[in-house]
Amino acid sequence: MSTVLDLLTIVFVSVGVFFFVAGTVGLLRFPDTLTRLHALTKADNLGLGLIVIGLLPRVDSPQDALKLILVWALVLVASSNSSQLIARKVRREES
Amino acid sequence: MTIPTIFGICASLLIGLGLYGIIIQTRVLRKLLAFNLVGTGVFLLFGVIGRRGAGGGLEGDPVVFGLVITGIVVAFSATALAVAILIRLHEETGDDSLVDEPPDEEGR
Amino acid sequence: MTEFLFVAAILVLITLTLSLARVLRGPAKVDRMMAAQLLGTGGIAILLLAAGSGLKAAADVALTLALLSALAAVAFVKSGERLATRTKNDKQP
Amino acid sequence: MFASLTDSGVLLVFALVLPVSGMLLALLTGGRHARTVTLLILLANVVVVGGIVGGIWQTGQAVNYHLGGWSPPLGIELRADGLSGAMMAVTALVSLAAGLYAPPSFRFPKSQENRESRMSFVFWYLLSATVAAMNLVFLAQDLFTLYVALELVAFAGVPMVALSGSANTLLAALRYLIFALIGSIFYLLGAVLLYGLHGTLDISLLAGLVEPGPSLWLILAFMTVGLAAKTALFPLHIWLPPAHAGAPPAASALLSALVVKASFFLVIRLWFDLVPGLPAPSASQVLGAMGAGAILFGGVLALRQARLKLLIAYSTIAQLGYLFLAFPLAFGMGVETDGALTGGMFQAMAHAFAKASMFMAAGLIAEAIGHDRIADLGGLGRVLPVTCLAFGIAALSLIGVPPTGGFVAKWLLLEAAAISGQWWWAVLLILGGFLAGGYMFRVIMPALARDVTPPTLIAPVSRFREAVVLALALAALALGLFPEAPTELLALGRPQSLEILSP
Amino acid sequence: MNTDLIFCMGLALLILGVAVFVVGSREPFPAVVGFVIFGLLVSIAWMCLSAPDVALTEAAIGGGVTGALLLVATARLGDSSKKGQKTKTPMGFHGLVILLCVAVSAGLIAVVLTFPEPAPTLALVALEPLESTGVKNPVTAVLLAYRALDTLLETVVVLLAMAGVWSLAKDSDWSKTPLFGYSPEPGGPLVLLAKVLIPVGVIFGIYMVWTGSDHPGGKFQGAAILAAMGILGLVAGVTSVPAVTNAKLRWLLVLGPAVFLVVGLMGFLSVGYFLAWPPGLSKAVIVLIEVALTPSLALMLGLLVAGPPRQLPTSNS
Repeated sequence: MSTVLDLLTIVFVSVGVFFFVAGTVGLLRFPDTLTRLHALTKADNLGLGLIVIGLLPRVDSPQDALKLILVWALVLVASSNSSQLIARKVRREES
Repeated sequence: MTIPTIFGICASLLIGLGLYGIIIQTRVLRKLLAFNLVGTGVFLLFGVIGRRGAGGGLEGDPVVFGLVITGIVVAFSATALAVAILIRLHEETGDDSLVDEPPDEEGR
Repeated sequence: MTEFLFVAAILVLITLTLSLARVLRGPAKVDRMMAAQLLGTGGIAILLLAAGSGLKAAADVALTLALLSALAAVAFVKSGERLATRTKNDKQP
Repeated sequence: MFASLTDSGVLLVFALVLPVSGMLLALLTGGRHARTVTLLILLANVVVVGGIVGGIWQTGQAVNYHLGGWSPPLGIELRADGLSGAMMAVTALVSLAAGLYAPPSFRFPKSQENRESRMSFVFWYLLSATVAAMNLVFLAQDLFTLYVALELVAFAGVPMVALSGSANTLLAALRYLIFALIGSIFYLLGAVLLYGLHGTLDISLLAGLVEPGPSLWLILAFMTVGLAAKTALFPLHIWLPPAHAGAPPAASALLSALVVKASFFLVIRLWFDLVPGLPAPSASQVLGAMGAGAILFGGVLALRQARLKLLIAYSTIAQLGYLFLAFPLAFGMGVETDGALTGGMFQAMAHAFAKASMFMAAGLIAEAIGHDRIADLGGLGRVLPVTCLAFGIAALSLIGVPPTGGFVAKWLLLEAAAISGQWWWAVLLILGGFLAGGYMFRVIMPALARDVTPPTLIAPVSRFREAVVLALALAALALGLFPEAPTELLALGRPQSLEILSP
Repeated sequence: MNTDLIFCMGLALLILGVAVFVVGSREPFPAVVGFVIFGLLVSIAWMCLSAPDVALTEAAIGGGVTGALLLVATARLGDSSKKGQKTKTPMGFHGLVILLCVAVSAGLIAVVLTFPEPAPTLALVALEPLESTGVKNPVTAVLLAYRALDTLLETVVVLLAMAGVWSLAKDSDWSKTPLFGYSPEPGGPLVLLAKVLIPVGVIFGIYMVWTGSDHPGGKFQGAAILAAMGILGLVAGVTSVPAVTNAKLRWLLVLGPAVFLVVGLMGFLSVGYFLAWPPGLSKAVIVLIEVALTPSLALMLGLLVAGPPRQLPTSNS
């Protein structure tokens, strides 16, 4: 049982880390601001989410699990909102 | 090499670097940033001392950690006060360096 | 297993170093801010990995960062900065 | 285990609790009440400090108190020896004088009943804060608590500098704040390293643990330089003149008389209590050289000022220089001479009274004739006799003319120079006296002149405020007329090593 | 070499790299962004040093609240300085400064490497009476029992700094309210964000205070989070601050320190010492002080950031 869960952790965390790498590469390589913004939101939302899922089997109380999910939810809300704010403002300034 | 040593060296370098920034930078905001680097360096150094003092089942010296928390709050208050003065000064003179204004001619 | 989580943390740390390059290079303010946001999420990820390896309090720190990184971004947007402006030193390389 | 409420150690607690509650009450009540509350608190503080000094005097020993019953190294100890007692007494009197002098400068808006104005609220609030901070500096025995105390002193002093809100004062306040912050963070760095070496922050415990060596010299250098920057010791003095000259007179008096003494007092604690006699004599010579630079530089610049308040501010730099002569005179030749410390403390006290009197007198002059240009003060003695008398007495003390407190201070320092055979400091002391005479007589001689038309008064001068100013000047005089009691007080409760050497 | 050691080394290097950038960057804005990142990395470093209480404080205050403060400050100060940049430091002076700073760092490293072994510590001394204080988090015991005076004075420091910020108002603005940043545009994603984040933040801040007596956390961390939520509300336009002359505001500010003082004075009656807690009731007293201090501290920290009271700007920026 524990080996299965460990394997789950390894797979999800690895893929999560991969998304972080991809997001960073996007941030570095993409040509303009709005595409970079796109890369960024993908990376942190997906990467962090996968890491959270990967870590869930390892927590020892439901409260701790709830906390992990809450962190993810907060990052999701905050980053999507602030990305939207940034994108709006950049568009308005560029036009 | 141990973890306290790594961060001890890191803190020492931060203090030197921050001191350089405080002296060299002409704009006050940059001086404040540099001051905060020195402050963080001092607190980290204290933390290293606290970590080295682990014992009795504690992972560090709680006295040190308590004092560092106090220090961080005090350093923040100082930064906020300085920023407030700086912004007010900027409103008055349009400048944000410590270069002298022409002195008051009239004595009050 | 703890070893694996540490390795993952090191990898995230490396991506943080790379995205730091975007903070350094800009060119626009918004690029720097976005890179900072990615760094924030990366830091949260590292703390969660630490929480997964048994350091329970790290989850609280991550939660604090998640709450406050939003504040920094909002303060930035609302502070009246012209986001798309490039900072001065980038115009004259 | 049970300390009764009549124990004089309890008074140490009240020396902190009173001014802090003064701050809270001023914030709560605001407006006119802030003034009433603060003045009552200042009066009560005089009584409490009197009780503490009485306690030290009667027992002949330091008074101490363990907060919460926790003893060091885990807890914090408050301790008042003779030095603390004397400085707290000076603080209590000067702050009360400032409080009595200030009200006409900080009027309330006439239209509304108890609505407060910015300047009045801030001044009264900061006055209580200054007293709380100074008392803490004199009482705390823990290096970290002292760090908090230093920050309190700075946060009370900086807004005082910027009270008028003009661009110049804002700049001066900002510069002062930055020096103060750097100073205290380097002081803290030293304290942190001491904890790393010895595992405690209590001064008396540390005194038994420190060992001479490169680590200790580095720590001492950090702490001393940090504190010197806050004391405006040459060459870290540039922030002081605009800051002290730009504040309202009552605030200038507090800044020059008290606030800069806080960090000086900690240097004394460091060199005389924490590492008595440990550093090489050459280290104390360096401190003395900086003091010498201050005396000469401050004196020469004071000679060249066109405005009275700036002249007084530059004179502060010079007078602070004397304080640091205590170090080479005490430790310079490898023998500890007790008179040097007493001389330094006398200088601190006499300067506090004289300088407070002088800044307030300058404030009265500026209010009465509308300016403070030194060139146009001719004949002032005839229109403002009491103010000019006070100014004159204070000036004599700063110059070091007998029988003033300033004279006793300089005499004790000269004596220490003679005993330890350091003639070069004696020469400097005399030279500094001539410089002070020069810049003070630039003001006094024209003011006494009979053949010029005196400036016209544009506003009447309050007799009561003149009396306050005169009382401060007389206090500086009294220190010189009755030097025995303060000398004895200063020696009480001191560490053993110094008591043995006293005659 | 262990992975945790490698991680710490990488983190230390990254911290130093960001610090070099903060000092060296030519423009203020990138330097401030660098500083926000610096705060984040340092709070991870505190976890490496096994100091979760400090990590929480650094995350809340060092990274978040200071970051917001400085970002808004750079925006208001603009990019260029009129006089600052013209003055060039002479080469000789520059060299001396570098020499000085290198000497400081080298001296410190030398002291760090020769720290005594075993390290002197108060950990054991602090642990012994921990039971009598009733709390399980030794850092809380330090802050509210052994060294309660420091904590009391620290709130006074914050209160004093806050009044210092207020004192910078123009005379005519004294009865106005502190404004942070610029007047917000109503509606939009920001209000939504504020409405989602603020309740979560408030609950988390309260949880932080509540858990602090036994686990990492406490009033400073909780108050900083609450203050941050207040600032967020201010920026989004969903909360507002009363005028600084408002009586209720003054009461709320004084409440925490006053309760601390009064309870401290009651120590005279119950145990015979100022700031001593009656045995058996220790934990209750500590919790009472923390609960009373939290709203006051949160308000003070928030007002420190919000700046002096000001007239609303009439023209839109």
